[in-house]
Amino acid sequence: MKTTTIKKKDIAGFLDNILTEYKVFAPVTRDERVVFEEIGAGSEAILDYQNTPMPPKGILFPQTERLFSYRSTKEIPDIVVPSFEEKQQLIFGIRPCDARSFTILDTVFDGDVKDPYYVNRRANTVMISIGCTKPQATCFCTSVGGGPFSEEGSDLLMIDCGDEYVVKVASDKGTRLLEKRGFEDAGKDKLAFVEEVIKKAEASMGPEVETDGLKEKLDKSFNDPIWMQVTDKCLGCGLCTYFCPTCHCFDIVDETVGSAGERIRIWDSCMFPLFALQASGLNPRPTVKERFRQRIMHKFSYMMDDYGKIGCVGCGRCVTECPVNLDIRQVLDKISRSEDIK
Amino acid sequence: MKNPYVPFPMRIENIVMETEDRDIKTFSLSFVHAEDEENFQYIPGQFAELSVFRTGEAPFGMASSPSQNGCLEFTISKVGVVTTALHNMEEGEIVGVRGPLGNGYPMETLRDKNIVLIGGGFGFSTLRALTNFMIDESNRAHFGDITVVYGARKPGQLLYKEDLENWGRRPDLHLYLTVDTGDEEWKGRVGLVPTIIKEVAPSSEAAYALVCGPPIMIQFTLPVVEKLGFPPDRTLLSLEMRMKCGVGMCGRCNIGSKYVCKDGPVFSCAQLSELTSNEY
Amino acid sequence: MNEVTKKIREVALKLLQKKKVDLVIGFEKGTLPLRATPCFVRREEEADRLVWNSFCENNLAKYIIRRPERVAIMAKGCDVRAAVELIKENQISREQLVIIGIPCQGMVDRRLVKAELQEREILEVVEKDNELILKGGDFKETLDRNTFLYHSCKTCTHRNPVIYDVLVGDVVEESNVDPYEDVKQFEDQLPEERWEYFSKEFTRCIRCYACRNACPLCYCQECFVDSSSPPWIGKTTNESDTAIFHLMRAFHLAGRCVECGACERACPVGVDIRKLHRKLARDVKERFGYESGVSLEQVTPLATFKPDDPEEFILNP
Amino acid sequence: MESQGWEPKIVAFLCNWCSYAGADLAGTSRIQYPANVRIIRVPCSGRLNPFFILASLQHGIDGVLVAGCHPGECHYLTGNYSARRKFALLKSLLEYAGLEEGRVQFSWVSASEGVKFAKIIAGATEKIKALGPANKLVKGKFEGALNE
Repeated sequence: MKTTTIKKKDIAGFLDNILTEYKVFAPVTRDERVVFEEIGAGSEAILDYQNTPMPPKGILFPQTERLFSYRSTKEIPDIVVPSFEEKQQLIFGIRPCDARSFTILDTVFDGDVKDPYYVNRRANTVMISIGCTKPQATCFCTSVGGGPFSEEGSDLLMIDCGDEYVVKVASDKGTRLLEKRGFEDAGKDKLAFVEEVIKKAEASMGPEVETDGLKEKLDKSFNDPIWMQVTDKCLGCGLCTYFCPTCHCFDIVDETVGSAGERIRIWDSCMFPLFALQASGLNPRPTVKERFRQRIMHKFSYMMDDYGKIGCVGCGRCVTECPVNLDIRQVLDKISRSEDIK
Repeated sequence: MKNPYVPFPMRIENIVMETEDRDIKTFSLSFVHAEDEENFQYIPGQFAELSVFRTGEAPFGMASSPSQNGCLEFTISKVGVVTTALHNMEEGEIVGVRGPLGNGYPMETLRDKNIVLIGGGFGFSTLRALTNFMIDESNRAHFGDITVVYGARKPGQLLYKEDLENWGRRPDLHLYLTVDTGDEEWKGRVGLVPTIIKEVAPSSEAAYALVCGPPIMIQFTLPVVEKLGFPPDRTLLSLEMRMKCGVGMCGRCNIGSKYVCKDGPVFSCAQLSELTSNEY
Repeated sequence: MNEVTKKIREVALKLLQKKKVDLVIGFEKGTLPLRATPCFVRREEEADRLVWNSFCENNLAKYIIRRPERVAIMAKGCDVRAAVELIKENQISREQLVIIGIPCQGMVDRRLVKAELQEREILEVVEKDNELILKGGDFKETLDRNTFLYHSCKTCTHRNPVIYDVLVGDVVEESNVDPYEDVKQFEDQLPEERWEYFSKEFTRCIRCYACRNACPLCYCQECFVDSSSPPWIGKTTNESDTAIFHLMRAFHLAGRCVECGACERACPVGVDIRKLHRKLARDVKERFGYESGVSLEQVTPLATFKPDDPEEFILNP
Repeated sequence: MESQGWEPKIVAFLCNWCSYAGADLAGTSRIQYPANVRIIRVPCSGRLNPFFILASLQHGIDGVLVAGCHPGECHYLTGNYSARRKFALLKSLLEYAGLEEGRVQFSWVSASEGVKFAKIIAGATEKIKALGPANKLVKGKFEGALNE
């Protein structure tokens, strides 16, 4: 199956049906904010939102995750690893940029060495994304290889066409999900109609960020004073990294209560002073300048070297949320266009 | 799927206080389960993450040679939270181990070559592992001349005194020990490592130089080594960085696009000069 | 261009021309509607980047901490109060600092405005007197700016800079609101209700430390939350650790917090941090007669004492 | 412990010069006071990092008592005066955040006040017993294996 349609009024019922088999995460409003949360009924999911302030990455890569627990009362601590046999889960209503972000996390966590916590959860997850008919001014997905209707990372992509969604099938998982529920192929007419919607949305995207030749420029910029200029106002908080759907750096800590302990993985941020600080006191990235540079270089140069991918999906969250409006698009543009960096 | 985060238990068999300032100890660990030993096939220069349960984990290079069976040795300087906890532990206690991690010294490349090992202070531990590996009966024939230059701040700060004595007696190993400041009993060389290398002037003919020590020593040693004719691709460094996962995921130990935990810790100067970053 | 912007540029240019300072820290136009962004002017020709509008929300005193060079800052009432505390705490000397004071009418809460427009995306904002004219793809809406000020601005009692070297703009009338009205109301709730309120607030915290890093008075070289020896608190989003982070940070700022609201503006998840800080500010005022950031002479309350300080809370069976 | 089942755990931070000596006097004078209290000696009430109090509550302590020399009698002259300002604010802040009044208490106990020390401990224990086990700020809601 390639395409099908679903009426907007049938979405709640569709989700209710899915809920019998899957744990479903969908955008809901909590304390006046839209967040991805597990829902109990299909009607809880909201469809007309722009994007959640927080990315859904925590569903597969939680901010705090127990790697294992142990008791140290016995001579040899008995290590208990949480079981991976989780229920199948489905993320509904994710934006294409966020769906795509998981393909970047895949390269990190599902490479030569596998991270079983992420990999197992990922294998059990189906993603239904909703294409962006109204991209925001802060979106720059098209500059980093994505697009408002990118199917990368999605199993199904829904496209808003008035009172119904045209659903593009993007994977076998997606096919199985639909066939099991008796959906039928919608034929070619719908596809032609969808092309129009897509074109219109893409045309409404703001100006592109210059990423052609950016990597080469970045590699040459390493010791350039431009990093001083662009980081003047950076506060050095971790907001941009925690709001980033592709940032994946983490720390591992032990937490204890009595004789029991847990080894916990938590999100960490390259923007924090202790991130690379060695026990000897040596810090290879001692100031905000080096740390900010690391963040940009990691996404736009090192990830290219290591995985052939840019580590950014252009969701614009860091742009919207930065407390001092330090706009990554502007930084990239400045470097791309700098004539001093040779 | 193997879980890369779960350590296996090892028992502390023996603890040797290495230095007079009592800040460096060598821990000898024995495997609790036979299968862990079978799975732990390592080469000199690799490292492992040691867990002190309830405190945390930290990476340490293996100071033992894979040719010694049945135990692993780690030389640990008391500098941080985990190392302090380790120093407070006693023989018989259990620690967790994850590894072996990292690339280790390129043993195939080093085969049949002359080897010059240059170590300073506490950074000597994996060079000691390599030395013991090379002089092992079954391996000695595979290496040419072995020259070891090792320095510490004071005589009392030299590690592995027993090994040093043994090596000194061997005709097939040139050992040069030096200290920054001597004392009444010290009869050996006095001087900084770079100076001593200049004096010793080991031949760079078919030779590799392996350098491991504090940043300041490395900084002044490299030009000397270069002058002696060692090209960048035959000068190897073992680097240190803050690490957590040890498998290239947690994102903190990179130098440019290379992860010290996964792609290193051993790099040639040629490799390092190609990296974008100089953050090490 | 408004008058204040024009004057600020003139002042900045003059300071740089006469080599009175090496750097002017101010605001420039942001990259998003409803935003201005901190701007660092080192060259004369860059003085024209400076602007003054209703979105100059950051506390620029953050950027003067331990600066080696001579620096001028564009300072609202709250920026000046922070600068006063920083001078007293020896984070910058008065001599190296030129304060370009700007009487402030309050800053517009970008989140409130966005919430008002719900999912309609604002693409452009024009300010006219007290009006905010918001334009989107298919709409134009006019709002009264004074309705959409930050809560910290609505409760501000020092809109005019308490000290300055140059004053730009006309002195504004100070509001005579009771700044602690909501704190008092909150105190009237039951302890359980108050606990529930804060627990819920802290649960949202993601520990990104934007609050701490935006705060002009949070300048410790190593913060207690970062310290690993001793590890004062856990680094996870565990409820207890997060609560202790906020309580301890508030306590560290007792008698120092200038109530500028920078923390709350920086917080991406809207934790009501100021409710803690302002409670302490009120206590400090009532118990020790101290108001932070208004005098260079008065000693910080927790660095001093009086033998007859009130001690009604001491158990004395 | 006793028949009622639950007994509160109380930590008392006592200044070395007065309050600890006061506790000592209560002991040597064989004055009875509840055994719920664990004493931690600090050089001066001014030494007390407010974090110690929060850490105690975090790790399952039901009540905290801090005692130092009477104002004007500090071994270091003014340590307790500075402490008094800190304590006033801390207590107020914690109660404002919803912690029960009485969970954290402060007092002055001199070296000669063994009886007063015993009375304070008895009073604090009674109060905390009435409040019940501490449930705010307590860490340890671990999942899985650790909940056993």
